[in-house]
Amino acid sequence: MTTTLDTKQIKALMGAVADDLMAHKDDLAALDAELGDGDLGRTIERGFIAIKEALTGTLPDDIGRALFQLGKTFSNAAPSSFGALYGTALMKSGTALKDKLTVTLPECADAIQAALDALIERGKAQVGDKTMLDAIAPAITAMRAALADSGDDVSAAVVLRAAAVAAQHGADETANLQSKIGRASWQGERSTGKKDPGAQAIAYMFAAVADYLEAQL
Amino acid sequence: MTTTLDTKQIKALMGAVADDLMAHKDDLAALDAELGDGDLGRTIERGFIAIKEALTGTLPDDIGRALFQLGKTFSNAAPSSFGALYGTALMKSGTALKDKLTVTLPECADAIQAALDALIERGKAQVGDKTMLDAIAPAITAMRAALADSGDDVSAAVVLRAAAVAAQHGADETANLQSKIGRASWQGERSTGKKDPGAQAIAYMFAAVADYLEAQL
Amino acid sequence: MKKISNNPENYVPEMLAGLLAAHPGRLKSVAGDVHCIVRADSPVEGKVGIVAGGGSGHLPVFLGYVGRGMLDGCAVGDVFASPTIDQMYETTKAVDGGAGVLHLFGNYGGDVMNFAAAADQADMEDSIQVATVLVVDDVASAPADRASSRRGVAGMVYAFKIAGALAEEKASLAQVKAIAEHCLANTRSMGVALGPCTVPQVGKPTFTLGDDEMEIGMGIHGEQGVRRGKLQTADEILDQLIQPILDDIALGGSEVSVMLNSLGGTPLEELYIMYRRLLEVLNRHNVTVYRPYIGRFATSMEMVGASLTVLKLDSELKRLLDAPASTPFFDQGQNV
Amino acid sequence: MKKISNNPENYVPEMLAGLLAAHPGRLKSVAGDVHCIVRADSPVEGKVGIVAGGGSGHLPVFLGYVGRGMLDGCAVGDVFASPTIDQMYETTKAVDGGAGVLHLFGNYGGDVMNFAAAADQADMEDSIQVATVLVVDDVASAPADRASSRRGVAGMVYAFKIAGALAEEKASLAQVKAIAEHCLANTRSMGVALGPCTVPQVGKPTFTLGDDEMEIGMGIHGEQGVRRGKLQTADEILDQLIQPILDDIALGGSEVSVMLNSLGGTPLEELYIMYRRLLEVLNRHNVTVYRPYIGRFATSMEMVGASLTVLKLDSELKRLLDAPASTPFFDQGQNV
Ligand SMILES: Nc1ncnc2c1ncn2[C@@H]1O[C@H](COP(=O)(O)OP(=O)(O)O)[C@@H](O)[C@H]1O
Ligand SMILES: Nc1ncnc2c1ncn2[C@@H]1O[C@H](COP(=O)(O)OP(=O)(O)O)[C@@H](O)[C@H]1O
Ligand SMILES: [Mg+2]
Ligand SMILES: [Mg+2]
Ligand SMILES: [Mg+2]
Ligand SMILES: [Mg+2]
Repeated sequence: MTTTLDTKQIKALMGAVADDLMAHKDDLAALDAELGDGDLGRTIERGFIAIKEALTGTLPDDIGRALFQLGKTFSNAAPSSFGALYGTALMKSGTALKDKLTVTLPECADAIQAALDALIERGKAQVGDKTMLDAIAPAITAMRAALADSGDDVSAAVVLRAAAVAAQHGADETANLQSKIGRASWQGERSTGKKDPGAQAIAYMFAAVADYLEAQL
Repeated sequence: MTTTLDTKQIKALMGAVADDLMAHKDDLAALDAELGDGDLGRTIERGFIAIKEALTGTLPDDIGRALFQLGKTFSNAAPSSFGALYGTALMKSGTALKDKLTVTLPECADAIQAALDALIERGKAQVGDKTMLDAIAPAITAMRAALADSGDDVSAAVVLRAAAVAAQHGADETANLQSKIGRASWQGERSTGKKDPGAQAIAYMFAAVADYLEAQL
Repeated sequence: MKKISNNPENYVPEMLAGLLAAHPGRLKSVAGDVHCIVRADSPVEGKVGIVAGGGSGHLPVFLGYVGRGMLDGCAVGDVFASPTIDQMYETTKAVDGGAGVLHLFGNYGGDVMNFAAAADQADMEDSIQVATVLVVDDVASAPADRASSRRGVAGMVYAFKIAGALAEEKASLAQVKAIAEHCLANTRSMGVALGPCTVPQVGKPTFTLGDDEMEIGMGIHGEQGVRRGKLQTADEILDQLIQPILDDIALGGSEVSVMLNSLGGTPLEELYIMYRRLLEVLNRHNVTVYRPYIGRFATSMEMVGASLTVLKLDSELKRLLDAPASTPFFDQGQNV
Repeated sequence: MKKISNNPENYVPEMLAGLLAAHPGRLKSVAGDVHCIVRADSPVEGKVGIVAGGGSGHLPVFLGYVGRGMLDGCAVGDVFASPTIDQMYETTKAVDGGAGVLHLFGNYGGDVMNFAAAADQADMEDSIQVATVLVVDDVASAPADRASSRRGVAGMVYAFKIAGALAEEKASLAQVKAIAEHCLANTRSMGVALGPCTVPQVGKPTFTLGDDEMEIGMGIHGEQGVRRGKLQTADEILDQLIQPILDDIALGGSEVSVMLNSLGGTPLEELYIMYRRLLEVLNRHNVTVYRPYIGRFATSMEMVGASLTVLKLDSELKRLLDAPASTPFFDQGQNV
């Protein structure tokens, strides 16, 4: 049986991500203070408060439109770099999943890939530039690898745990990179040695999803 | 024999006053900080440095013109309330003593009276308004009393000591007055209890003159 | 606060040298002294010259208002200190276009007495007719029954503007003096300080305030205010600024210009927060606002805090307020 | 530093309400949102609309330059934070007079990406042609070989002035975009901070500096500079501001406009002390100054420090710089 997630589950996952990220807002703010301007905590807070509010209201029934609307909500509530990009990511995943009431794990991976492509287009950064991309790209690779290894009926929890581990590894690795983009890039060589806050935020998100799915088993 | 002072003695007296007041500049600044803006120390320093410089240069031979020039010098070097008034006082004393190469003690008292009248005209304050006037007025009264008691041949030291004692008494009494004029007046009733810095400066001057004359005996 | 300065003793002369170099077409110094600054086209034949003067550290006050439609000259002292008699005299002489000179400045002892001596000298030596008007707009500095002993603060900018506009029309010295007095009779100010400033030659703050304190009614050199209190909200602060003014001059139903002025350190953003509240309060009193001035018009170096000035208008004051003016720090076309 | 504020969360909306109330004849808000501010006469038929946007706390930047001859609109964010896509979109729509809209703003990630999304939306939903020019004038933020990644600071005021003047002449969107790019290709800035500022919602200083320290090249939100050093004299500081600019753009023998800008807390007096030195240095390089701007043009709340911007002029830039402009915070007649 092919594993799928439905709209309700996706909304529950988004709620779990929101709760988890808000719990991490202070340490993300601290990372951003090192490398940027320290406002990532506020971005996280504002954005996810808005998401939580939207989740309690009336959202479209299909996964795609629901994600699209959550993305718009996040960007407008938290109009920073991260907010704009994370909003874009949700909107593009949504576009990829338009009209769907359930989604398979390969479709999930494709939607995240679509989001990554959109981020590269909008943000003009490449993987390796020390940004959130450096957590997203390895997560997708890990998801695909898990799916290839175990077939379509692998549990979502397993696939997402693989993604989470890869994302965290990617986030940790950003400490070795020199920033090429955004505020951190103005620090030039001094950016080396510090972990990218956006990448860490992404890693937290994948971990929150994996945690949630494992708890459901 | 009538006691007189000549131009050279007047200059020496001015030098003694300058030295003494500069030694007191910090405590005068502190008094002014309580009641005004705290710049009286700087006024004293700038004004008397300029006076000392002028004393080493070429001054007119007659007492009147010499004092007039010292007054202008003081006002331009220290353009504050005190600087303007003290300069005026010297200039008016000078006008009263124009062309004189020696001056008697009654003439001295008259010259100081002329200065006091000019200060009242220029500064629009009255005796009792908690200003330097409250040290000058009793000093004149005391000089005249000393002269009336002892006749023309009384020593300058005795007369000026009487003036100094009266000036200090007048300065001390200003603590009981409420300020009616200048910066201190903005404090209204809160000015009561604090001694007027300008009056204290005047008291130091008379004391410096008396000290100097006594040391010459 | 940290200063960008070379030798503190040169703070003012270097500032003036820079200012003269920046505005050569508009300003010049006279008598070989950078402390004596006049309009580049001085003296203007047949026009009353208006001369202000006082300590440095208040930019744009005073010298920033030297220009067409405002001041003709300014004698500049050290930070928070009076200029000298000589400087005032030379400045006066340089702007006399034959119609006499108005000395228009704040009520500070040193300035008052030095300007008086300079006026005497100009009369005596050059037969220049000099009139004097003192700015006494700060309601905090004395009660109404001793209003003439009040100190001068930001309200002087209105006096410069109004008197300057009339002088530009070649009015007589008596007329210019009268309009300055009329303007000031309708001008009231009140300020609040949240933090001190540092005089470069002194190097330490002029006064201290606790982290949660403010001083209501403080003077622009740090002279004591009406009272010290707990730091309040913007609305509460504004209420404390406008109320003493409303108590001092009958404004009900009138039209006023207002000046919300940062003492230096307070950002403009916060003036607008206060302005919002000011309109509410004035509306309640049926007072309408014409031509608000919101910005830094009279500062105390980097002092944190603000002042409010109200000018009660009539048709003549309004006409003169509207007149164009152009100085290095104040440019006003015809439009509101 | 102490703030005059009510609830910190309302700092920006209350500021904007006050600003709109203060300048009703000049500004209006659109889409029922005080964060979307445009010229009162928007849209101007047949004129390219110029829209800036960015965080609050930099007055007069950005919204203070909305007015004739400069910006048509501005989307305003929270203190040091980007406005939203919606706000940018609504502002863009409100100023489109049929000739397209130029987005002209500083290179900050949030602003860049939100403006891109807003431009997409304006194109998609309203067929408004939008062009974008990023201000990247701060030489401290990246070496010359990565100049396009530099951040935008006070130099944006020159871009607003120049592009705004050409747009006022009803030039095409392509022409207005080209002149903005040409202006910025000839604009360089460099700043120094002596002290931090406080974001109202945060309540504590954005960074710390020792009593005897300064940060060369610091950004306007407190982003790290080129290096931290001992506090220096005014002349030494000026030298550190001008040298990187001289190293980055060939100025020898040219005519330039300069902007000496206080970051907020530094008094104007100190800018003039620096200006004196600036002229000495430029003279040595045979560079002449035309139309210096000295004051507060782009601030960081009450941050102590200053920035220097140089615009290398040619005849077209000079003509456009001279053109009149009139906004609530910037009034320029024809005269220098
Ligand atoms: N152009 C970009 N492409 C991808 N990610 C980016 C880009 N710019 C910034 N980021 C990510 O956003 C994070 C910073 O977000 P945020 O604090 O909102 O930025 P800012 O305060 O500069 O607007 C960075 O750590 C990085 O991961
Ligand atoms: N109008 C006046 N008449 C007489 N004395 C005055 C007058 N104004 C001030 N003073 C004297 O000057 C002293 C203050 O001098 P100063 O510190 O120079 O004043 P400021 O700093 O206000 O210019 C006062 O203590 C008082 O004695
Ligand atoms: Mg940010
Ligand atoms: Mg950030
Ligand atoms: Mg004084
Ligand atoms: Mg004093």
